[in-house]
Amino acid sequence: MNLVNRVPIGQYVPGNSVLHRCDPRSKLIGTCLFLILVFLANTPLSMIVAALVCFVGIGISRVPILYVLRGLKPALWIIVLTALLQLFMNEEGRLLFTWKFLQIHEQGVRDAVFVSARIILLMMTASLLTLTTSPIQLTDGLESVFSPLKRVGFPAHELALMMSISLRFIPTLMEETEKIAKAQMSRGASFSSGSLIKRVQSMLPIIVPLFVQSFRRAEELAFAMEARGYRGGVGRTKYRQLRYGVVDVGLGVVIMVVAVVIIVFRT
Amino acid sequence: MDIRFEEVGYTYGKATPFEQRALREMSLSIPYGQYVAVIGHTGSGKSTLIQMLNGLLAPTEGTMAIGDFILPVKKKKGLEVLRQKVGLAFQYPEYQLFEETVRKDVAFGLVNMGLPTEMIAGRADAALRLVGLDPDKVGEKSPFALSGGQMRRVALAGVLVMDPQVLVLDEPTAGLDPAGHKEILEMVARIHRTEKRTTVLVTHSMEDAALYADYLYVLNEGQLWMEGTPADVFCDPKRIRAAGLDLPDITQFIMQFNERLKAEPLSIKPLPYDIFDSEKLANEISHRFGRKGGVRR
Amino acid sequence: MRGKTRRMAVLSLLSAIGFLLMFIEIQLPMFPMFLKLGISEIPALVGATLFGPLAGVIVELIKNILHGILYSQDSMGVGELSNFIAGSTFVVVSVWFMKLMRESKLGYWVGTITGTIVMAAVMGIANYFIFIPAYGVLLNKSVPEIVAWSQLANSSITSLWALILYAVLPFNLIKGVIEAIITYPIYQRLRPIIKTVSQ
Amino acid sequence: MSGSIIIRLTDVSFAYEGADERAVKGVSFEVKQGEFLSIIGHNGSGKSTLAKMLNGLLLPVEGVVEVNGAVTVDEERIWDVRQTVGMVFQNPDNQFVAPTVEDDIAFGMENLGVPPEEMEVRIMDALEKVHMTAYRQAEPNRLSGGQKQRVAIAGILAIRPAVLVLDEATAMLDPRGRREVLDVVHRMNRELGMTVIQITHYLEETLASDRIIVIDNGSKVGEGMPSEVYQRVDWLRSLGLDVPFASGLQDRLQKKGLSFPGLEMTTEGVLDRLWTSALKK
Ligand SMILES: Nc1ncnc2c1ncn2[C@@H]1O[C@H](COP(=O)(O)OP(=O)(O)OP(=O)(O)O)[C@@H](O)[C@H]1O
Ligand SMILES: Nc1ncnc2c1ncn2[C@@H]1O[C@H](COP(=O)(O)OP(=O)(O)OP(=O)(O)O)[C@@H](O)[C@H]1O
Ligand SMILES: [Mg+2]
Ligand SMILES: [Mg+2]
Repeated sequence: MNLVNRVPIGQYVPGNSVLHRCDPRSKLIGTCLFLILVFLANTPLSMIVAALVCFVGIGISRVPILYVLRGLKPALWIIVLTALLQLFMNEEGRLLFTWKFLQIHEQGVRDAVFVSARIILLMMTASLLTLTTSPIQLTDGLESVFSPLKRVGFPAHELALMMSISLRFIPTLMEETEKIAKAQMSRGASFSSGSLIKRVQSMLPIIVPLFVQSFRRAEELAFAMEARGYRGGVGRTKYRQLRYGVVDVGLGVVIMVVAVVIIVFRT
Repeated sequence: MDIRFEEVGYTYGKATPFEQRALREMSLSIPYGQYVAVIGHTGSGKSTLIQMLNGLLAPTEGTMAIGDFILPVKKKKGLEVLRQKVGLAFQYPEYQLFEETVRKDVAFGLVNMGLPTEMIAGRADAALRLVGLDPDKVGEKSPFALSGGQMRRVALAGVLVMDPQVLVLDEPTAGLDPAGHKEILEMVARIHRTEKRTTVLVTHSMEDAALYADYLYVLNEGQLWMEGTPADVFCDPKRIRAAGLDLPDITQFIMQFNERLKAEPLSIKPLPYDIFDSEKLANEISHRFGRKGGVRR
Repeated sequence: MRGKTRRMAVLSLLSAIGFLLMFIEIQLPMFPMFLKLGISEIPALVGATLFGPLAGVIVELIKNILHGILYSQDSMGVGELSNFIAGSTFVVVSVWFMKLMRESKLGYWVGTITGTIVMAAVMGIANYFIFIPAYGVLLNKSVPEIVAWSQLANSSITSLWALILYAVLPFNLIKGVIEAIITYPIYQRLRPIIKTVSQ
Repeated sequence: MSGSIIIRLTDVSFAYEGADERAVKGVSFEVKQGEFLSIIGHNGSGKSTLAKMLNGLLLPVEGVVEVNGAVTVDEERIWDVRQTVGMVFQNPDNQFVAPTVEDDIAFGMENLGVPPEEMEVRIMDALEKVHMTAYRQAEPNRLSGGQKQRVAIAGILAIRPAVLVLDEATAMLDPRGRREVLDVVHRMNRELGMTVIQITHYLEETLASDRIIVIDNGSKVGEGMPSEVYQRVDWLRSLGLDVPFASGLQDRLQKKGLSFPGLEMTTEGVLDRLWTSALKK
């Protein structure tokens, strides 16, 4: 047991809000549709509608807004870069500001604001999905969404099971990595000096045992699975049943309304 | 290389929501050359404690001294030297083997020390012999081609090769059969005797702790709960049990023996509590019950 | 049957390793921020070596879906999608050549270099048809407008293909080659171990 | 029902691919319904290989393994065999398939096609039996080793097998975890009449079994009740094994000339003997 283990991976915040209780399939599909709509929204009005829906979503999810904002951090630079590009590269509209060769035009400001808002909105929506849906639910949802493709030979069950196994072993492997690293450090290994090649080579004492151990684990895991009667997806039932409920209908209606607004007001 | 802890504490994930205090207010001192055992239930802080011994973890409270090294340190520089002097073998050390040959793996620590190549080979072979392996037979094999018990030995050789002044072992016999178990512990005891180093053994086996160590540290919920010679520690069954531990079989036997003696007196002396070796115990008993010594009513 | 469960278990664990390795990517100084170098292709390479090219694709797929599921807002799937396309192409082509050349050292280099070239080409196509147009929609700009912007940075960029030729291709080529180099020692070391697993 | 033979091995051998020597050589024995059987042997003696043949995870290269009348090589019946013989392995981490306790317990039932409503009931039932009800939603990395092993046992109980095989299921646990697991297993054996086959290096754990089988280098070299097997102290030591404390002490006392007819398995028994002999004088 160690620290990495105690810090949950991913962003899921357990809860019991309406959004938490939504079927993962409708959340997956809903989020995708919503993202496409935000892409298509190109008037301020439709953007405001979309933003409103998103913020209401965050509100009823009861997820602390801080968590949502924190999710924006990794992409901050992309937002800034894009905004700057829009700001300085646009030469339409009134000239607002000049300094040396830099010029800011009215349309540039408008575009910068609009595009930044769009990116932020996209990210928040995507965040909201993972904040309110546990990875297991998402895997189940994905399996279910893609299971019609089983008929054409797409291994939806196998992929979902493998994803869930991977997910389950990530903390275990993190813990193991830390253990191996400590053991090698006890033998005088150091991991952070020299050129790129040197640095990668210094990771050998960790990576090789990690792979060796993983092969062992896989071997034992396969035995354990078959000992419990695993024989592929045929004839298998599922413990976690996905069921659409009233909430999902509500979600569908909301998305539909947003779609109508955005498409009608699209220029 | 005396070891001294003064009010040492360790908290994982300090200042995060996942804060976990694993050790608290621990003061102890291990004189050079002693064989000590650290016992305690799961999560009592044993692994945390031994990781501090070679600077893998720095105390978050208090200070500790290992020879001339004072921890926590400002710079990380001296830590490599400390790690050479304090050899640490984790649980299942064979899981860290990675080199192409046994020799190379054993020599890993020496290579990291920057020793000249000529010296390295000789010392690696010596370490292999020390753990009872024949370097000519296994030296050029892949470590992954060995049996579990041999891998364990190779991994231990990889720690011993640095010639540490303090040897720390976290459950070195986990998963071994009775013979392998005994061989490893006898080997450690032999190395302790001949090389005159400090040995720290972490174990869940009360029998091993009592049999091999001069001095015991009992941890409970991150605190130093008891310390003393095996006889001192194990003559207080209540306190030991309160720490979630039990007495060695042999001590339990002696206690029952002496209780029986009280209930159904025979004209013999009670058994002393400082016996942890079955052979010795058998001697004591046969003295009392044998034909010559004989029991008189 | 036994083989199939084992294969699934091995690929699951390889995907988990791949996922973890995605977090130790190295940012090259002086390069644009999205040129990150890593060794997260190794598990897929190992998987493909063990069970064939499709296995490599599966490892790439799972690793990226997991990343998408756990950290969806990082790039809203765009990063994962491009990592998946690039990684799979690289792994499939590399391993195909390695197998062809009987896993010799030369085979590794021929494989990974060809893999890099094919990967760069595929990424060029993907950028032409997917990523750059999508970026345009995101920015509310048409593709010619993006090309015009890029022209300011480099005057020879006069069309979308030129943009890809001057920006996307070199980018992926450098990334692929450097990754092939840093992956080499690790992959070589794992090879004998892979042999014992494949028995 | 109790007493009928549930597993029968006849001259069973196994060789791993590419290995020079057979890992299991001509082993025969029978297991009765409701029996508690222990298997001991040195590292690499072939215990795990043998165990994996009991439910057809490995198929013998020679000889026959019969479970409830079905031979394990019969592909038609292999799933019946696996449902009859449940198995818990050594490393608690490597048999935890799903991301939470309840999903993991459900895994075996999903494979058997148990309807979801029924699973619900069986999960609660199994969790109760192993005293883990409070951990239903827990993730494996928040459990101790002993708890993980109890979840593994619950996952087996949920598929309602007749036989439970434990391959060093306590090897990686601390004394407390070991006791937790053993308590559960013994209770299953006593109260549900479940047949238990246990492999272990902790000889004290075998004292309460009905029978012990000793394996050396792939062959069965001994068999009997604990009191019979642990009499042969020197022989066991020569096999890389040992004897539990009480037996070892009696052996030493005997060698020092104290007469000890028969063998006592507990310290109380030893004391009784000592006192009787003293009082007789
Ligand atoms: N990396 C870590 N992050 C957070 N908490 C930790 C970490 N490592 C250990 N702990 C906690 O610190 C306490 C002491 O753990 P430690 O590993 O030292 O116990 P231990 O006595 O070695 O147990 P075991 O007998 O199981 O090996 C435990 O409560 C444990 O959960
Ligand atoms: N997958 C394998 N491939 C080849 N040989 C193997 C394999 N697994 C085990 N063996 C060999 O078969 C023999 C018996 O191994 P097995 O694991 O059954 O022993 P064991 O009695 O369970 O040992 P332990 O007490 O260490 O668990 C050993 O010599 C071992 O090296
Ligand atoms: Mg520990
Ligand atoms: Mg075994």
